[in-house]
Order: sequence, then C-alpha cells, then structure tokens
Amino acid sequence: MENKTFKKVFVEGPIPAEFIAESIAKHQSKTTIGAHNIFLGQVRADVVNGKKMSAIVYTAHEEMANRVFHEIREATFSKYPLTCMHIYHSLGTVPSGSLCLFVFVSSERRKVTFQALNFVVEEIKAKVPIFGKELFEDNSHQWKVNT
Amino acid sequence: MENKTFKKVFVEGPIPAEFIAESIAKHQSKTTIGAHNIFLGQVRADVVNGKKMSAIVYTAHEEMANRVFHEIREATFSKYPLTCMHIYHSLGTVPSGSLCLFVFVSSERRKVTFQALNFVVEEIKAKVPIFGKELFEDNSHQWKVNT
Amino acid sequence: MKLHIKYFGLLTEITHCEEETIVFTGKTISDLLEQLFEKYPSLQGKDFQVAQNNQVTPRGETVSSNEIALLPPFSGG
Amino acid sequence: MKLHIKYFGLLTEITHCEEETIVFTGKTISDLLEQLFEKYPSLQGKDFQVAQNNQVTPRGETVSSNEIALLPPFSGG
Repeated sequence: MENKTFKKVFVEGPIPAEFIAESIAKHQSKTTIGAHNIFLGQVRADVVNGKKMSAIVYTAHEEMANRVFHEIREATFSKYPLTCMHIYHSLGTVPSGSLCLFVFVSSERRKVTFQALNFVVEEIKAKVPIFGKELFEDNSHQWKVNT
Repeated sequence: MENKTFKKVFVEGPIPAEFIAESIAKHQSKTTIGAHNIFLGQVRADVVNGKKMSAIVYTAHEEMANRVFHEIREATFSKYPLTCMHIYHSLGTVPSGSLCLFVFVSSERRKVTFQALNFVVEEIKAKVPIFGKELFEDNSHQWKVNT
Repeated sequence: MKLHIKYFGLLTEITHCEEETIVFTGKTISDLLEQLFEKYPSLQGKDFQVAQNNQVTPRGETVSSNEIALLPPFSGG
Repeated sequence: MKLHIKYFGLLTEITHCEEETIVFTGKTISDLLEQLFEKYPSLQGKDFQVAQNNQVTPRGETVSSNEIALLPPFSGG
C-alpha cells in the first residue's frame, strides 16, 4: 500500500497539550533550529440558532487524505528551507475546547516559519478530504464549512 | 511602580516545554477560540570561526522592557481582534537547544492569528531592550545581533 | 464493471450508506453520476467532487478505478 | 545634578560597570554623551540609543530624569 511510506497524521480524538509539549521537547537536540512556529486548531462552542456546539466529529477519506498530506509536506519543503515539519489532525469526536489540528514547522530563521506555517494550514483546509460534523447540545448537527 | 500593572514576561533561564503545554491547556475552557498560533525562539548552536555556541545569556533593561512589552500588547490588541495573547522571554543563561521566547496568540479565526503573531515577534525583536551574549564552548563570547 | 463507491460527510445522509458496490456500464465519471442521480435524486443538488485513485477527477474523464469517492466540500482543521 | 547611568550589553565591556552615578552640569543628552565620551573614549565608536523615563530619547533633548540608560542594538528573541 502506498500509505506505508507516509508519516502518520491522523490521531483518534483530541490532540492533548502534553503531546505538543513532547513534540517541542524532541526538537531541543536539533541545534540548527532557531525558530518554531505552531498552529493549533481548537473546536469552538459556537451558538447557532440558540443551540451551543458541543463537539465536532471528523471523518476523512483516509487513504486520499494521507496522500494529500504527503503532497503538502513535499510542496512545503520544496518552497521553504525548513528543518522539520509535523502535521497531526484528529479523527472522531473532538469536544469543544479541545484541539483538532496541530501543525509544527521549524527552521534556522524565523521568517520562513511564518510563511511555511500559513501555507501548510491553508493547504490543509483547502485540499485534504476531511469532513467535520458539528454536534449541538440537543443532539442535532450541521456540517462544518471552511471559510 | 508602573511595572505592577504589567503582565509578567521575563522568566529566569530556558522556557520549559511543559510550561507551553500548561499555557495551551489553560485555554481549553475558552470556547470562543478557534485558532492558536505560537512562536518559539530556540537558541542555536551556531559555529563561528570554528567555535560552537553553547548558550546565550540574556540581560535586559527590565523596567523599560516591561513597559515596551505592554505597549506591544496594547498595539496588537488594537490592531487585531485577538481573544488572548501571552509573551514570555528568558533572562539569564539559555543553553543551545533550549527555548528563549514564547509568544502565544489566540483568536476566533485563524487568519488574524498569523498576522498578529508575526507583528508581535517583529516588534519584540525591534523594540524591546534585551541583549544576548553568545557564549562559545571555549568561554569566549560575542554579542548577538538581530537580523 | 463493478464499482465500489464511497460517500462522505453530508452525502451519507442522502445515500444512507458510507459505501456500496454497484454495477456500472457507462464510461465517464459523468455517466456514473447520472446513474447515481437516478438512485439518489437529491444528490444532484449537492456540491461535491469525485475522486478516483485518490485524486480529484474531472467529470469528463473515464472511470479507470474500481474505487470511486464522492467528496463534499472539505472542512478539516 | 546627580545622574544614575546604566550600561547594557557590549557597552559594559567598555565601561567595566553596569551602572554608576555621575555629576552632570550640562543640559542635553548630547552634553551628557560628551561627558561620557571623555571618560570612556571607545564609547564614541559604538552604536547605541539613550533612554530616559524608559523611553528612547533623541540626543538633542534635555536630560529630564535622574536615570539614564545607554542601550546597544536590541537582540531579544
């Protein structure tokens, strides 16, 4: 399967803050890095028609998504001189207030990390076949739309 | 003292990864937030004239720095609709591979977090009276220059 | 030709299934969609892309894979 | 008028101290610098800004605080 060579992106449920700390700590031996830039997507508790959102349930076309994540990685490394890049996205239920997306880029210099991080996040939103079902407290739902 | 109303920015020595995780975790009750953006400055082990850098020792005009950090906060909140912002900078010795700067901005929407984070980091580099003494393994040193 | 069709997101609320196998006798993606619209009339009004071989595929192209996915607008992150 | 002068970063390698109190009889920041350049000739070649009341102050301005800081280029982050 082509999947086997791809880095693991999907995690089941919310991304814990400790997981982010561990990722950061792992980079302290990489002493050519001068700047890290991290994006975190957090599920809001939006109120729609008087009903409060309680969670998003994420599904994905996983095989295609893994391929697209891989293409985004390759495109980013070819555009920007990064030392490393990590992408994690939740599948399944992520309660409001929890993290669903963790993108982490590192480089020798700061300026490139801003450009690269912005590029990666926009690419993920636009190109990866992931679908969010927004659940409300009364068990109704609507489908998330990216803006 | 005017300092008393300012948020604490300076931390003694490196900023631990766990501290960052705790900051992230604290925001999970703020369910209007949809996006966090984090910048981390890490001390490199650059090799200059064959000598490897082992640490940066930071000093600052603390009273003025606290005032300037406060001004940067105010300017950022007036320019960008952020939910919150946190800035931490090391004083004293930060070994290569450790973190010396942690900037954390959060907002309902992602786009503003990218702009705001970039603004804050550039403002800090340009306007805050902090000075880095780069130590090498043979105990020689040079003064850090921001680019 | 037997095709395995996967539905995602809100499309599953129309098809009431996440995947199914159908017998397809046409040629292009458009032909396939015509067949699916007959089975699921409300699919016709929906915004979605078609993917085969894990790539978004224009509707004029020939069906070249046994696995076809119908993807509503992406909403990751 | 007694002034408390603070030196930062590489300037402390010229002054060999981080702060000191001096007697100042001039008026402007420029007058003060002239006095300091006499005491520390190598200070003259250095790139630095002067701050009083925690604000960077142009050299033509009058000394209006008892606390003056000499700040080399900032290198935080």
